[in-house]
Amino acid sequence: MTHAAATVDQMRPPYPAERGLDVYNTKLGMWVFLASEVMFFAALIGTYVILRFGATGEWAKPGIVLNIKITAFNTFLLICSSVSMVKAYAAIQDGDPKKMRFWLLMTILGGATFVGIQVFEYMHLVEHGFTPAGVREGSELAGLVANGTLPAATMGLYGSTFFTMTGFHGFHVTCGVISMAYLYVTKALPGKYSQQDYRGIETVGLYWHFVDLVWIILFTIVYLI
Amino acid sequence: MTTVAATAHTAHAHHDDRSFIRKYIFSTDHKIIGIQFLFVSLFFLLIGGLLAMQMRWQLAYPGQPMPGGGILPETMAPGGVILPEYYIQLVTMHGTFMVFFAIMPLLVGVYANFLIPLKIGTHDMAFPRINMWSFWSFFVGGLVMLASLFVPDGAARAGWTMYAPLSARHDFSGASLGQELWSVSIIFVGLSSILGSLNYITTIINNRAPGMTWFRLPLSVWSLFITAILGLLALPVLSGAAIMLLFDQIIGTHFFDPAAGGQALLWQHLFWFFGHPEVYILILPAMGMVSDIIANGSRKPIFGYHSMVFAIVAIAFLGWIVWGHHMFMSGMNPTLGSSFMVSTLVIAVPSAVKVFNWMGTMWRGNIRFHVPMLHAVAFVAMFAIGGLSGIYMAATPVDMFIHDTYFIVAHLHYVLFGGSLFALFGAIVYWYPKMFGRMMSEPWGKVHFWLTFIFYNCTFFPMHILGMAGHMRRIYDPTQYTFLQPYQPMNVFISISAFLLFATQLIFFVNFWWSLRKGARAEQNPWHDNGLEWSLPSPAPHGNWEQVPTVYRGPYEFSSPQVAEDYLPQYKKLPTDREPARAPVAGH
Amino acid sequence: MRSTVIPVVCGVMAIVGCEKGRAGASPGVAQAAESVPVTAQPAASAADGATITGKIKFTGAKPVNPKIDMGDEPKCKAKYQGVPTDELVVVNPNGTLANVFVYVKTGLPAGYTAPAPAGPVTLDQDGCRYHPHVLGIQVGQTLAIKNSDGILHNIKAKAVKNRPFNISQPTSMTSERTFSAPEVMVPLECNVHGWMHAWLGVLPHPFFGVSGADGSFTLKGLPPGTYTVEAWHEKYGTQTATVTVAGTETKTADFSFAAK
Amino acid sequence: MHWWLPLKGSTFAGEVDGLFLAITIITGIAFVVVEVGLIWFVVKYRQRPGRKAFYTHGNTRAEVIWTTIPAVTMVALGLISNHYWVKIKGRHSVPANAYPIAIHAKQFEWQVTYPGADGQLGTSDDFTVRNQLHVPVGRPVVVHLSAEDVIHSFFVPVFRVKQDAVPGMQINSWFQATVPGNYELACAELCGLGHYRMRAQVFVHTQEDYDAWLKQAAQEAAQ
Repeated sequence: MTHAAATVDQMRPPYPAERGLDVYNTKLGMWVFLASEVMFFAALIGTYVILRFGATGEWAKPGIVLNIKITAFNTFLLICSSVSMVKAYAAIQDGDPKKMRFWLLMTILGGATFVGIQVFEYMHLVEHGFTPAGVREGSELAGLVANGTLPAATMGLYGSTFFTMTGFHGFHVTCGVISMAYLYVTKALPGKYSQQDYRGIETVGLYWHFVDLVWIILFTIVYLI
Repeated sequence: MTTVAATAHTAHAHHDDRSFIRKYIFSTDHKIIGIQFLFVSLFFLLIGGLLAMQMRWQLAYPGQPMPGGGILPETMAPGGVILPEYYIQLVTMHGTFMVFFAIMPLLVGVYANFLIPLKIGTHDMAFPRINMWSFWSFFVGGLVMLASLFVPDGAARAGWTMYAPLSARHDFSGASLGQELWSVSIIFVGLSSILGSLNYITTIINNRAPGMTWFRLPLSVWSLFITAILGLLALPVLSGAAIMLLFDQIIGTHFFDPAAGGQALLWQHLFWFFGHPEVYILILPAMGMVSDIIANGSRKPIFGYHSMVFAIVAIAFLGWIVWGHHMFMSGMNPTLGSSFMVSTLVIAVPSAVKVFNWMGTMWRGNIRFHVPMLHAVAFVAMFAIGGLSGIYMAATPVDMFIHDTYFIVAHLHYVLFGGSLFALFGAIVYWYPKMFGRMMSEPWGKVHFWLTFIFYNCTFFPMHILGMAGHMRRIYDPTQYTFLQPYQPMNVFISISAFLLFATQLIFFVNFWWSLRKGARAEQNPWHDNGLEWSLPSPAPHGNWEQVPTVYRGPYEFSSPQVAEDYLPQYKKLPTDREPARAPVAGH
Repeated sequence: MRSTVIPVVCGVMAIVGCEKGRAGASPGVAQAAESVPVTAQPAASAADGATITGKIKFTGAKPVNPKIDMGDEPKCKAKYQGVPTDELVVVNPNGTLANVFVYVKTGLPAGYTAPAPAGPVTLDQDGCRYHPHVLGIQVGQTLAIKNSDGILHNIKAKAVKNRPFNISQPTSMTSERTFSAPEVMVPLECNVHGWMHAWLGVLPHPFFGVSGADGSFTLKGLPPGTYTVEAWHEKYGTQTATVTVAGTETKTADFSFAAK
Repeated sequence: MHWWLPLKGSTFAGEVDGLFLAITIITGIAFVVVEVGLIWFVVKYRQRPGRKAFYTHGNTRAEVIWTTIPAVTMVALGLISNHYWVKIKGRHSVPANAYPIAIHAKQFEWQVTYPGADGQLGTSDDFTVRNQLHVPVGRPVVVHLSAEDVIHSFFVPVFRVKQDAVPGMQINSWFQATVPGNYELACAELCGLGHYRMRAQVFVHTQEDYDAWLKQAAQEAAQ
């Protein structure tokens, strides 16, 4: 855009509150985008619910298939990263860029670790024979299915829904980490955030809390119940 | 700040210094993006029409070699004779191209992009770069869909609704890569639509010109706003469903595969939960733009502006609870069927209100029949038919007979062609001067309109009769059924009308291209309209206004006693007008 | 519009290399494919090299094949005097079993390659049945699928090692396909006529045959060596025999299937 | 070639056609009002030099009227339709004495299983015939629909009956034929490349003819 005036985003403080709502465009835009994200996850989760409660025979036992402990720790980690995000936000509101950088970095690390652990978890699961297509022939889990510990009928559905839902959540976390890292390098380090203008932090923060919230729901319905 | 604004203004000066690529290819200017959408989706409109022509040939002359069909590969039409598997690909791709790559981008991609900033009075979209990505995501999706026609085993072939498990299992459909490319392409379209919608919504909420209150918005903007909300919330559901379908196809998940515990009806619920709001995405913007054109053509304020707005909102809300009326015969719980029937019949009411208000607008008007007005009036007439024929389907016992027959085909074409497409022809002619600075040929426009109107009705009205005979949709050769053989002459008649209808559209395309270079230079406000866009020179310059105009009144002040001439622009300050409460923000 | 589409079509066709079928397979070959025994191999090599021949005996009660109800396909029904039956088990008058696919399973020298014959193997759909019911083809050799009925047939090849396909023939026409990998057997079926089944054996060499009206088979032109020969029947499964041949001698390997 | 609906071949064909006619009358009136109104306005209020349009923003009473009338009509129509819907497709609509026939749809044929002499499905004397639906006249018949592979749709135009057959589900659909004769059964849901030929013949017999046919067919099936 040649005329900077047209896009508020490119303006430096003091940036004007928009006409319409007293919210700047990027924040409003993020809220709108999150509405659409809600519908996306609603579709995936709704599918899970319909398939699970429409299924004939008992549902797969998460406790046996998955490693709940690691994931519980992972959940804790993600919640912490949400807290550190809040701290970063608070820091820049008090006009402390140094503190903000630290907490933003913590958030990035937290998110990255979460994704790492999830990748590890996937490898582990596939190795033991739990795949999106169901239980792999001749694998460890196939034995459990054979001796009736696990229901043969619903393992396929569980694999399909589990990997799709957690996979897309992982994808969202990855996007969040990348965008935070981008902001950290291009905005935070050069000290472009100030008490007057911290829109980037606030906007990415909204996204991050949303992703966190989605995970808490997923963890409950996919791992615990 | 003022300095920023100042530099900005110098940048507005009408020669701008961007490279050709930034200016016309990877442009972030909402007008250029709108025009990009226009060219690409007009191309897909032609493709969709071409596919339809092949279907019509096969239906009129089953098993006879199609003229020029020889160029098609043996896997589609050996010796020009269309194969059944190619026919169902035609059915599928015609629907897909028309819905996702022609009508939807023409309405939303083109006119939401072009009109919103111009009509609400701002320099550009809230997120110009996201806007650019929205176009390119759509473009990639289109290319993928086009390519899928030519891969081994051919394109997707489960109908544009992609009912599982036929779409999910290659051994059932006989397609392979084409089926997967369909899902991929749809995911791109979904992304494009979501990016676009969040842009439109943010822009309309936040960036209206001073004085442009909600109830001073033109109905076109209102309908595009509601459409954007529908798109924002509906498309993610489709994307999710398409992703699951793709996983079923390539990594062996079992979402829609009953053989492994999945549910076949799940796809239908997901698809139609998206699909019914989609139906309104395909008609609401048309309604909005027609409202603008009818008020202009009648030289009268819109009759019942507020109820028009509430009708749009009502349709948008009800649109979420009627998806089941596509599934009355699907084995869904009949009690659900009852409730879906009632909600469906209720949604007819706001549509009726709109039709009557359009008539009320024309009543005691001073009607000018410029080409856009002709198309707008045709829209009302045809949409009325399409809406009324919808009532037959809504009544479940009747639907039990006409579901999946040509009655449905007739109905949906009366709404999508008679409705959306007529409105689009009108809109293209109407805003052409603001896009390209020239007028389209009036006489040829009228020739195109009348021929289209005649052949269109000859093509689609008889389909009601076929439907009443029980003629099924999507069948390759009706003569296989003795009870359909007597209707073959009607199929021939429909096909010939369809060929003429297609030929007529070439007039429009020639007119369109010819006028780009040779059309008469357009003045600033050729239709004597009130919208803010007409305060700009034609074509509208990059960045639109240097200082956005202030709005003093609603958009439909035609034949107002306050002034001598029969229109009173929103931006025209009369001595009696007071400045709006909130002053324009610096730099805007 | 066409003018812009055609290049696209051709271009993309060229890229993805969609197989283009040429109509009309030479009837001579068609005969060969149906007559017994089938030996898809050049005559030159037949002179030198050994031969394995044999008969497929059948013991036990002759099972009755299920009737086929062609009630709604008058065109096909007209081609039969009596009620047509399935070809699940075809026992010849001389007490031998037809439609048994016999082929060299193992024993060929490593890296043995045989060029695919030029002529196609024809699978004819006549009277809503496949002719032949069991057939063999070499990797890369053309399978000409012929529709002599003039009504809709679709051919669904449920291949695993090869690329599966499902194509239709609404009228009298011929489509062609080739197979890229050895696979015994590839089931072929028509979904318009649920009873129509055929079995296709795809091999990298010409040493295979199908027992016919006299229940015998012949594998010609074998290089010296010890071979595992397998006989396959769609209902009675497989049997194997080990045969050692040298020079141009002819050895016999008979198989015997018992009714189940 | 009829310009109206085909022969009424089942007990509820009359009701469906009646509703169809009722809707045609309602929509016909609306159609005339709208189209004639449009043409009238277009002619009467076409542009004339020196005339200015009547400046008004609307009329609340008029709008209330033309909102209420459609609303009332639609709700009424909904109630009437629902009455027949429940009667024809409702949960408990299948008559107790209905004669059972099982239809299994697969690409691309209808496998019709008859209950044999004992009139019970799932017994040893059941037998299956391909692409032929024989039913007795004047007796409710309940069809147990199932599908092998993809979604098909059981559609007999003269009976005005249509019901999708969905893999993984068993759906019951009933009708009572009223006119003996030979009709057609079509697949109404796109089910693949052979969809257009997924056709079966429907024979409506008198009870005695039906019994005779059943006996003979059972014998043929037995051998």
